[in-house]
Amino acid sequence: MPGPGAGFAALLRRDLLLAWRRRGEVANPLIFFAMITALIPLAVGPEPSLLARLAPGMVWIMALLGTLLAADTLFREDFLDGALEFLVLSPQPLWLLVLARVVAHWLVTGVPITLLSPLLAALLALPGSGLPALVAGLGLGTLAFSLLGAVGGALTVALGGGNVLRPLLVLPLYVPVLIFGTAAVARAAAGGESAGALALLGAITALALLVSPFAAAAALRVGIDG
Amino acid sequence: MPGPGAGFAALLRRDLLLAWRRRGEVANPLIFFAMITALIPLAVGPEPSLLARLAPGMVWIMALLGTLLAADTLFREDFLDGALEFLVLSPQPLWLLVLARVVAHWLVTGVPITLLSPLLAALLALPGSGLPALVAGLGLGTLAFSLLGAVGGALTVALGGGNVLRPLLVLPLYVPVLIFGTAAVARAAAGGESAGALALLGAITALALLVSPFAAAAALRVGIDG
Amino acid sequence: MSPAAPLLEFQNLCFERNDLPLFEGIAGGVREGDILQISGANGAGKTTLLRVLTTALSPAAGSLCWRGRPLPRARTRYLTELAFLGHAPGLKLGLSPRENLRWLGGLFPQRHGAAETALAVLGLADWADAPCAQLSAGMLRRAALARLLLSGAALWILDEPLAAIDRDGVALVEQLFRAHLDSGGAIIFSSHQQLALPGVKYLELAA
Amino acid sequence: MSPAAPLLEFQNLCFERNDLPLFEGIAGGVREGDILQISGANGAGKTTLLRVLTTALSPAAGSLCWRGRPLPRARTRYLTELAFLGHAPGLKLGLSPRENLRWLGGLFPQRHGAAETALAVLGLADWADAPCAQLSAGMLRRAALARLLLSGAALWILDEPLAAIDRDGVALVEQLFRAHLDSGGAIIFSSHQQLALPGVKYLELAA
Amino acid sequence: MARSGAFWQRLHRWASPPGFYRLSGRWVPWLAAASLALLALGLVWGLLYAPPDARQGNSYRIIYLHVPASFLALAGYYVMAVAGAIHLIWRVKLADMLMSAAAPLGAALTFLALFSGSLWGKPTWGTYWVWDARITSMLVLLFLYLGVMALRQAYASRETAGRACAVLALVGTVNIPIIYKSVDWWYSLHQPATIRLTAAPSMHPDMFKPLLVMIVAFYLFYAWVLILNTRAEILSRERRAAWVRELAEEDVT
Ligand code: HEM
Ligand SMILES: Nc1ncnc2c1ncn2[C@@H]1O[C@H](COP(=O)(O)OP(=O)(O)OP(=O)(O)O)[C@@H](O)[C@H]1O
Ligand SMILES: Nc1ncnc2c1ncn2[C@@H]1O[C@H](COP(=O)(O)OP(=O)(O)OP(=O)(O)O)[C@@H](O)[C@H]1O
Ligand SMILES: [Mg+2]
Ligand SMILES: [Mg+2]
Repeated sequence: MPGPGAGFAALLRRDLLLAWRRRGEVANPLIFFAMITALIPLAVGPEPSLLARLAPGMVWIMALLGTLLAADTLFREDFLDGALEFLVLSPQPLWLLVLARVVAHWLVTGVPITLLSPLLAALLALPGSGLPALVAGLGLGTLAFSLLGAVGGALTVALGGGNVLRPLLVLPLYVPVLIFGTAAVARAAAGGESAGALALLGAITALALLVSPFAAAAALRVGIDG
Repeated sequence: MPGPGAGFAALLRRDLLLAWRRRGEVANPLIFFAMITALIPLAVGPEPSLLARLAPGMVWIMALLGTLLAADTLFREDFLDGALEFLVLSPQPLWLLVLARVVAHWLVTGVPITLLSPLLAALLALPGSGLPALVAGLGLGTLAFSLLGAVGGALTVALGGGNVLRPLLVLPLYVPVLIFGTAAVARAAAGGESAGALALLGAITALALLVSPFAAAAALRVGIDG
Repeated sequence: MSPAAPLLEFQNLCFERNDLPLFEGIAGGVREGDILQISGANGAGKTTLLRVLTTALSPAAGSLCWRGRPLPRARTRYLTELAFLGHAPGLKLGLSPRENLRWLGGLFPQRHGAAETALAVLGLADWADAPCAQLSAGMLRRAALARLLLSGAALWILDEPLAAIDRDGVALVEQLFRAHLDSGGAIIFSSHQQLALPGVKYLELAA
Repeated sequence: MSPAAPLLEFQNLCFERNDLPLFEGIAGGVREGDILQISGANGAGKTTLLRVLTTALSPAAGSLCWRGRPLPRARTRYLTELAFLGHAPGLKLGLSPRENLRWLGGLFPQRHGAAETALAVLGLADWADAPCAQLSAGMLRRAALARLLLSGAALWILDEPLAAIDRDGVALVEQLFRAHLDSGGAIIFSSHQQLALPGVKYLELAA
Repeated sequence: MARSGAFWQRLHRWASPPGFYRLSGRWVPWLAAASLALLALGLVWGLLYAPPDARQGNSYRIIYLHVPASFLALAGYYVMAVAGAIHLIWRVKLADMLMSAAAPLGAALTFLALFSGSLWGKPTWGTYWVWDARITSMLVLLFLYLGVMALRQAYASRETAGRACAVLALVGTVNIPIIYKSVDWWYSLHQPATIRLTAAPSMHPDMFKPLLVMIVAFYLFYAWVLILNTRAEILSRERRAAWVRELAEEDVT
């Protein structure tokens, strides 16, 4: 029987392949973020000094929205086409399979925006000194977003959408990520020290990594009953 | 046979009922919208004068992102469960049915965002004189977003995911709405005259109302084949 | 609209995928009281042909006539007299069967106030107000079939109407078919099963 | 693991929805070479029972044993020897049949390198690399069945394996079943059709 | 009546892929020669003989690429959209082939305009990028092109892809003038202190004449490459048709 690594690898491969098929080009997500960035000056005006102050927050918010709303459907499709049943009935540990889904999701949404963020920040006139903190923070933060989003997605599959309180359970977890993430960039851009904020961000991500796969797996076992 | 009004009403009713059953998912973007706006001062600093300058643009960008990402499901679900085939094969004019879907989408996403916007703008220290222009502009603008989003949704309905392709098709079309919308608020907040910008915004929305249902209907007839 | 003209008539139909014909030269038709079964192996093109007949897909060549009038022009008239049921039932899972029949009633001509009886005939009386997500596969299919009873359509085009239906259900469907044919309707359907109905004509698609 | 113990044995199974029992006191089992058909009307609970047997759902009462060991504990062992196929085929429509078999092979024990032959046996040799979205309903079902050939599972649990399958396909499935039973496997399945196989046992669920 | 019948017949033959392929085969050498000659003339004239600019020195010479590319980027979109409309309404396959050939070409020209412009920006503005009205609207145009290309690529069936792209291109056409107008309006509203694109006063004739030559050369070049692209598209789509096989055999022997 295949080892647990095999299940993880197979699922990761599958999701990346699907993402590749669907987007046609890997370039599409990049164009998407570039385009939204281009809309920001149209909305707030083209002055570089103003854009620079806004840049960290905007890039972070875009990253958050991009990951979050995609995460709502993280398990929905697998549920509808029956593939979720295979995940739950696999002899492999379910949390590991959930982790594979999350990592794939992060590679497809979080990583491209992290890699692209220096360019976007430059278009928004963010001072160069803020870039390392932006990239490091987004790398960690988008992973945390994907992990937390998986819990939300699993709950959606499980409990249906009728409960308005449910998003309120998951959303507050995003807030600390956003706060520390933007704080790190803003400080670094102002020439200050960002290591503290990044360390806290890392701690949150580590915690999410520990808790989310198990929480999501438990929700999924409940959820396949519909 | 039921008149065209009957088809419009039946579809609108159906979508509102479905949204009500899933109110948790519908509320999700809205709660987000509010939470993120509350976080903006954290990201850019609490100076009221700066916030007031950013407020119109920020609220508009949030509204844009909220509607855009929700538009993903505009025709997708109907496609997967076979209901889209019923719409296309109805003797009722397809553009009218498309319009019903769009209006339902707007009532569920655009209208709540519009109603919530004064609160958010107040949080961002927007002068009270800008509020009427903000509400009026968002009301018109989110309708235009939904209309244009429908064209993108119809073109990508059979393509699976479509998460990234659709915004690419639609965002360029959003540009004029964004420009006139933010301009109206910025002028009104500065004590100026916003009627001109709002009139242009209204004209664009009217044009979208004229063109989009037909374009989306044509796209659906094409797109239903995959 | 001569009374002698068949309801639906199609000639020389050809459908292409990526410039390769899936089927060619298909001809046939139904008159009032006629029932036509499309048969063929998996992947032969039954679903595709039925969708061409409903006008959801356009053929690469060939012609369709409804009551003697060529189809792209008589389309609205045709659609008011057509009831179609595809592989996917087209019901919203978040709504109950009754609610689903209601919104479909806004889109298609439907007799009034009969939803109750239609659902009861199909054995769903107790489930009329449960969300469709809670129905079993066969019950969902039955709910989709209930629409046929409500519609006054002259022509039914059905893609595998018997899928997931139990044995009593098959007998019930046969009875519904017979009633529809007796009242002057016509049926075109695809199925891998044989119906116990007299006078079924066949159109065999080669794979 | 006594050699005499049946593969799967279940006793006194009861499943409740909203505190109302859907079925009660269900008992049965399969030994090597056994085939058990669950029958019953639409909504009788066949799908639910099969999902209880796979451990996807937990029964309100009753016990399950795999090779003589009680099930919640022997679950991992059981799942490595089980191949399940539900109403929905569980294949990703964006991937080809071959790619689908590949990712499933990472999750379940699978014989190596046989994907090619398995797809060919089910008549999908030409479609091994086309996206599943382009397959017809029956071809998709056949692709899902191909997984059974690849798995070395002792027990197959199948929910309506014949849905959408054409007549040649039914004969093919019967042949596959026979080969599996002959090699010491067991099968539990639900269907509204009758299989031409000797020694099928029945478990009838009352509606 | 008879004459117009003959006209339609001719048009029909013309608009059929093999007809167009044969006919355009005769134009290609002429177009190639004319556009290459004019390009060479304009470049040598503009880069070597035109006088340097009083304020910008030699850096202004990038205008000889930048301005023609900008012109054709916009014109190219309309070529694409009109082809799309013809395909959608009359179902002329050739129009779809033309459309799918026009999209990457237009996107490339738009990119060239953006790229040359931002290269020019460095010596004149001191930065590669500012949020200027014209630049922004050019960027939006690039996104419109990329959208059409991505949509075509996303569909498995060519037939469907062609009609979907035509719908998108047409919606884009309605929007382009609005986008341009609104972006101009946005720019005049915010009035930032950056340099205006049109700051250069009317040009000296010695600078202007080579520019005119370059513009004409770019139009010819565009037509040439568009026809080449279309011919390649025709061959790839009709590769199974008898006339293409005959053509291939002729080539082999
Ligand atoms: C990325 C940057 C740039 C873009 C996207 C861009 C775009 C354009 C476009 C679209 C046109 C054609 C205008 C029309 O058809 O009316 C144009 C013309 C022109 N551009 Fe640029 N441009 C850029 C940078 C620059 C720079 C840095 C300069 C020099 C300071 C410049 C100078 C000109 C001039 C002189 C013309 C022709 C004059 C006219 O017709 O108005 N451009 N540009
Ligand atoms: N969207 C599509 N793109 C490309 N090919 C398709 C598409 N849909 C169907 N096909 C192909 O067209 C052929 C006919 O499919 P169709 O669904 O009409 O078959 P069918 O006779 O209904 O089969 P079944 O009995 O399995 O339902 C198949 O070979 C299938 O692979
Ligand atoms: N998620 C659910 N929530 C509530 N009730 C459900 C749910 N799923 C199924 N049921 C109910 O349980 C009963 C049994 O359903 P099940 O799907 O097991 O039937 P089945 O025997 O497989 O029927 P079919 O022959 O139609 O496939 C049905 O009455 C159905 O309405
Ligand atoms: Mg079929
Ligand atoms: Mg069932």
